Amino acid sequence: MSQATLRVQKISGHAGGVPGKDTQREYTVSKLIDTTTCIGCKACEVACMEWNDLPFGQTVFDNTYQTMPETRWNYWNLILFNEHEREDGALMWLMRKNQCMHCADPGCLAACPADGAIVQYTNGIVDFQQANCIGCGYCITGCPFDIPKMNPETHRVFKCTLCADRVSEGLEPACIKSCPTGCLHFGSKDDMKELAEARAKQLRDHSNFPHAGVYDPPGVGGTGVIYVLHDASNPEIYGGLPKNPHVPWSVKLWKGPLKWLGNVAMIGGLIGLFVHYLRYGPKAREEEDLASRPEGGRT
Amino acid sequence: MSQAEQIIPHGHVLRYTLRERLTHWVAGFSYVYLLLTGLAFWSPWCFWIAVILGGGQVSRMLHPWAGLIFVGAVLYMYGMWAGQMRYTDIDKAWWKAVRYYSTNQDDKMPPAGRYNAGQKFLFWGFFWGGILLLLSGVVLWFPEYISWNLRFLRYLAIIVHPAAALFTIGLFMIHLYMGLFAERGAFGSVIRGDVSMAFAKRYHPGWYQEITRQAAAPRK
Amino acid sequence: MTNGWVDIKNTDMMLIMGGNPAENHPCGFKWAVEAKRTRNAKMIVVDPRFTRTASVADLFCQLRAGGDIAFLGGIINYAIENNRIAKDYLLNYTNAAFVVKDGFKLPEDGLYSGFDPATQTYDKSTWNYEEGGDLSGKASAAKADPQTKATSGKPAAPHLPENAAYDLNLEHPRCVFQLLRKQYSRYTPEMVERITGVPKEQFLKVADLFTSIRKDGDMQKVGTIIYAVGWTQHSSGTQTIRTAAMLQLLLGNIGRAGGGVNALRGHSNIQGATDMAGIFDNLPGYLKVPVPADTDFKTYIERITPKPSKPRVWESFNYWSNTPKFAVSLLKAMYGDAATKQNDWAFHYLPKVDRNYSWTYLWDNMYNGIVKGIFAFGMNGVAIGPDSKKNIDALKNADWLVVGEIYPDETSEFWRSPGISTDEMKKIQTTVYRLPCAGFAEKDGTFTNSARWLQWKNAALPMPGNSRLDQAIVAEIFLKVRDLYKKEGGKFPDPILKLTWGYTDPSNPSLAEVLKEINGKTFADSEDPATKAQLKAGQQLPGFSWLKDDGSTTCGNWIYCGAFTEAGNMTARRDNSDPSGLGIHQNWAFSWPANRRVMYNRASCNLEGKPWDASRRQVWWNEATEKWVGNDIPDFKADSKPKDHMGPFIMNAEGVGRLFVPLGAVADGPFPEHYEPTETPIENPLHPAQTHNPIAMRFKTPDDKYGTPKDGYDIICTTYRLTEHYHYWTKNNPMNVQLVPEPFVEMPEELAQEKGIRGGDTVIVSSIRGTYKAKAMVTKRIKPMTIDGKKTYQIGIPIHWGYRGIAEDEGKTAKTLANNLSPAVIDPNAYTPEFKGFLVKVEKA
Amino acid sequence: MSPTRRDFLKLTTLGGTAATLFGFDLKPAYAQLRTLKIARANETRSTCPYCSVSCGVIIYTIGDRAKNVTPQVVHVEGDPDHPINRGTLCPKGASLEQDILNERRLLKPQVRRPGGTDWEDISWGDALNEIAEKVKKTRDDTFIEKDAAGHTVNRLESIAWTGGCTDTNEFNYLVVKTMRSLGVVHLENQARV
Repeated sequence: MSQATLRVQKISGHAGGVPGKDTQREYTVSKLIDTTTCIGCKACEVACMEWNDLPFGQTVFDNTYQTMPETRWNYWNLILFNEHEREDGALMWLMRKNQCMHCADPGCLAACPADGAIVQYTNGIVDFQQANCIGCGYCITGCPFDIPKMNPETHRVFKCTLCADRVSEGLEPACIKSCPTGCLHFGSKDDMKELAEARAKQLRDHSNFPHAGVYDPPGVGGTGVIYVLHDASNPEIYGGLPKNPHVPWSVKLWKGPLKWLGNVAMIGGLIGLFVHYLRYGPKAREEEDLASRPEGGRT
Repeated sequence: MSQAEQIIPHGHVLRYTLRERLTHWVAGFSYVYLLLTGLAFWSPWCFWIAVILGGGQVSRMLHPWAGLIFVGAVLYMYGMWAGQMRYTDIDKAWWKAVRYYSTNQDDKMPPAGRYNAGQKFLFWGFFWGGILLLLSGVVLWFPEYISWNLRFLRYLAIIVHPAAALFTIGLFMIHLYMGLFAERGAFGSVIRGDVSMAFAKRYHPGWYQEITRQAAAPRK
Repeated sequence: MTNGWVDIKNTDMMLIMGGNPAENHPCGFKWAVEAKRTRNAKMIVVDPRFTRTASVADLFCQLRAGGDIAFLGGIINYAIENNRIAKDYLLNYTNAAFVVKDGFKLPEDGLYSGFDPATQTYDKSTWNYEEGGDLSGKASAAKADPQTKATSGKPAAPHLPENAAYDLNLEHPRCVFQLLRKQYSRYTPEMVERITGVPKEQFLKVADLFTSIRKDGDMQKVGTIIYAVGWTQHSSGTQTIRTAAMLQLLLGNIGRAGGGVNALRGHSNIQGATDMAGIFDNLPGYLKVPVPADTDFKTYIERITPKPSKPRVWESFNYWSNTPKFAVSLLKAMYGDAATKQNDWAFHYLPKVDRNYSWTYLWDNMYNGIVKGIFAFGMNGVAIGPDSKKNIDALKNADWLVVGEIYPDETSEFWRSPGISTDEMKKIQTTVYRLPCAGFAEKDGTFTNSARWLQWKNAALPMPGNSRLDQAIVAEIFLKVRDLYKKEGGKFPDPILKLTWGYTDPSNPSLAEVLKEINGKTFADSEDPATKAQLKAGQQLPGFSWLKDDGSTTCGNWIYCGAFTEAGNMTARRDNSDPSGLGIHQNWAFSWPANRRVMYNRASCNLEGKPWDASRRQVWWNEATEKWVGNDIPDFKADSKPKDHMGPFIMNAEGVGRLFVPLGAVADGPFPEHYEPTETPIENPLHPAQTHNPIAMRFKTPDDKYGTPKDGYDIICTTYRLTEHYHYWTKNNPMNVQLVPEPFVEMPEELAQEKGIRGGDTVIVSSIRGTYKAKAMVTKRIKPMTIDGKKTYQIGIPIHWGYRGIAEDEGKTAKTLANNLSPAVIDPNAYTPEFKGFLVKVEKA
Repeated sequence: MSPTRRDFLKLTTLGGTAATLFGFDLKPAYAQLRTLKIARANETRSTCPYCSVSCGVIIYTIGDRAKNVTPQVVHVEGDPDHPINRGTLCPKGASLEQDILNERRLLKPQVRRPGGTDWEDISWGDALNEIAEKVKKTRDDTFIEKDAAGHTVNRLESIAWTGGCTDTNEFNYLVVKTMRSLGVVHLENQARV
């Protein structure tokens, strides 16, 4: 069966370096989400569902236009609706498309213990390989954006793939294509960054948004999904977009110092015990020796 | 099963009842499984262990259940032994003299009872380690049910679990070393249940005295 | 739309009011966003709710539902008083300079001249232009003796004067401009605030921003007005839209790229349905339907063919003068050889109409037993309303109902709608046939979009199960009826027997063949005198300029002529190139009329024929070839020299845009006047004695009741659609149901607090006609308003649920219809029901 | 495709891991992706049936139109060539696949008889014959040839046609032709409301 493939630059739970890393020139792709032109129509939600053939789930009315409280294992793309009153009393209805941010330094990948369950392609897309997923859910903990979600039936974790299957064939992701107002864009990270900065400048110069800016948080090495925000100084108002997201300290501690400490301790312990045995040997050679052995004598 | 039901070879004394031995091995085997699968999750360099043990998915699925068995066994041990594991003045002295113990100068050690201070430490280490592993393990078992607002629990768990595990691994290594290599006869004691009088006298003089006193007393 | 979807990107200023395009036309709305992004265009949104559209607007203003004319009238007043008007445009391209007949009275008391309280109708004879010539500079003379002509009495048969009087100084007290100024001088910011609830300062912000494009008379910038049924669905809907058109004429925005008055139609082909006269009062191509007094074809044609009415020094193309050609060609298309000059082209085969048979009357007449059988093809009349209960009661009185549908709908199951017991069911004598039809993907044919583009679509796959193509069903029924008439005879069988039906497969006509028939062909060799182009007998017509009134051409709908020519199916063209960059896309599909993309585009140029804005060149006068040329097809007489002063609004007898509509072409007044909705919390602040539109149409069955604040109905309610759903259709689509699973009612936080309602609580909304049960959405996006000093709440109800659908069948909704609430009352011009701004009360369930 | 590529399923075997344990692998790593599901599907250009923007849509169906294949829709996406929507769709247009492929579709003619409490199945032939007879009878019973003033009116007030919003122009034209010939004056459409 023919299958599409993409080259990989980061692999979760993998012993040793990434094969073939840095042996080819690559460019990084990125989504740009201009929240200032998002109308919350949910076309992207549907396009995602349709392209990925995700099964339908139950929803209930919850005093909001938002489809559901948060993304689900079978709902990767969710627009968050927030009514926000500005300081001057003007009402804003903020809509933010929430999905995997495709971090350059993905917390999920860092936390994942399963070999090849999470990969980052050379184009920057962070993808889950469910065949390799062991269902431990460490990625859920590793993600600063609350994105990976577990399928309780199969115990596999799912999230936005940035339509890697489309991108690998030269198409844009499904959500990007569907977006009616063009608040979604897709291209190389550099181009998206440029477009985003220009739009933010336009908002600062021509609209009443002096704090408009681009969200591309350095805490996770920048993201493969960048936002233009009316007020970049306060991303929390967009449904809790973290101001300075980073891989959780405990994941860093665990994957960093603790790992080294633990490895050193374990290997050191083993060596120590071995040396101890060489030096001191057993407390008694045979059980029978016990009684007759000279007290305190070395063997 | 009472002591009387077991046939003890001459010159030997019953150290662990069958119940105790069984509990030990339930804990032991489950711990080994936990250790191996845990190591597989700990480092990519050990992930092959999981592959041998049936694959990452199976390992991830069984690890928490093995954990429950282990903690269950530890709690059962608590029920059996907690009373004997109380810290005494002798233990204090024992720790002071631990360097003699580690250099095989057991005669310079204060007379340990059924359990010396090191063993008590092992017991309490596994007990508290087990509790920590259980608590953090439950969080890690069901991370998807820990809400975003309580995510600090996950962050805590992800560091507590390996830290506690490392601590118990340290204990485990010493335990294994002592039982298999350092103290000849110790391994047999958790298999057959008995130790030689000499073993008892040498490593647990307090206990030795206690049981010989008991033996001297007239039977009812 | 006068313009098109893509054309919105050319604008500098948008007033979006009475519509929520972000919600209901997201993919068209992209071009509004594009204008913001690429031109820094400003977007003003005026709506009863803070909508999805408002979320990306530069300025939002919450308006009371039904206050639109007052608001727009206020802007007209502001524009005039601040001289933010397009002076040259106004003078030359509108009837601002025309002098109105003496005796015409503005509605200071709520009534125009000529009102007869007994019949509740207007005698419109004074709503006309003065006969005469140039009165420029003679204003003082006219002022000196204003009464002289007032006594001249009622003219016998009112018609437009051939030689209209005018004053190019716009100073004559009865010139349209001065009357307009006087009419809207009453719409002060204070009055606007009283009526609409919009605080004066906020109103002034909107007025200032929108009219800022004509600051200092600059003509370069363009503004557009975008609306939808938020304007239409009022008892004064047509007049609201007229107010917008007048404002755009004042500002010189019509005919220009990025300008216009843009109606966003709500459905895929209701523009086409209107063009094709799926409505009682038209024949295809907006030909007026014959009346009984049209005793022969000649009388009919004389009645419906306008004669030019203009200042003698100006020209008027008066394109409707070609009406006879359109009418004869239509009758030839329908009846072929049976339509001859001798039998008046079979004119009497057509039914004659002398009363209102529109939608709401249709249900009223069924209720009263006049309509006995009804076809409903893809039309869910019970859910659509207004007053769903009345429609259900009406269907109980019908003998038979034939429903063609793809899903189980409310109309076909009216006999088991909630509340009808088995015993009652057994008493309902209506026979209902429910026929499974084809979905859009299984049919070909054309849809006409809001921008007047006819686009051919292809069938992608076969129909499921035992369903059939709609056209095959209608054809079969017709052929069977025809056979019965052939066999048995019957009442007036001629039109049935003689109807042309020459399709290759008569019982399943190919839609391509039908489109060819609509386009029309010629029976005789002919030549176009201007271009010398030749056409042979039997060939498809290239356009409506080839139509003849001698019976030598056929054409099923003259405005669609050119859609399927000898060159093939023009509606299937797929060349999306756009060399001008203005979004014209001349070679994509086919746009009526004559493939023009922006209507009245002659008005995009100044008197000399040069574009007002050199960067947006649509059409222009080519001095060398002495022709109008351009990127778009000139909507004008191609060789009319600018100095001849032919008016750009070629479909009007005047040739110019109508600020003042003469002779009751609009039934309730030559200028729009604010009247309160049928159900209103206040008396009309302009004239409390005349609160309502004096000629708005109400009904009288026991089901027709109208509520007042005295009865406890004091909350203003509007109904609308959500972007996630489509009418009563997507409640069958699991994807859309997942997006918005349950019906809800949007209400202000303050109202919810007052009633002890929390978000998610079930509430019952009731009007005097019925109730609606749904969950409360408590929001900041609707604020309480002060209307004429009274604190007033507005709520909103999305319409998408009924008693058949996924959620309904799973028992997750209360199975009530939003249109249980809406009143049967209609606008006197378009006969559209008032779905917006009726009165209700709200209780916690 | 690169002949040296390897995929991750192999990597997770012990051998694979061992290979990377004892020597770094310079063959680039590839991960498998889902095959593009529309790669070989049939494309049909159509127009969205919902609002009046008239977005171009592409309906993807399986099969290559060979005789033995019944096409089934697998995906619907915006038509990028369409000048208005340029490939975009709204949440309704984007979910058209569920509209085409919907288990709630009506699949057979049904009739509800006077006094009936449920639907009964009916054949197409019977249904259309009965409807034609009812049309003729209703028309013959109530057709008005002249009004009170003696003017020819030739109208039929007792039969109404209500047309939907998604009826094509050609269908509407056939409706106008047939209904006006019957004399129908209650001819209305979603366009009114």
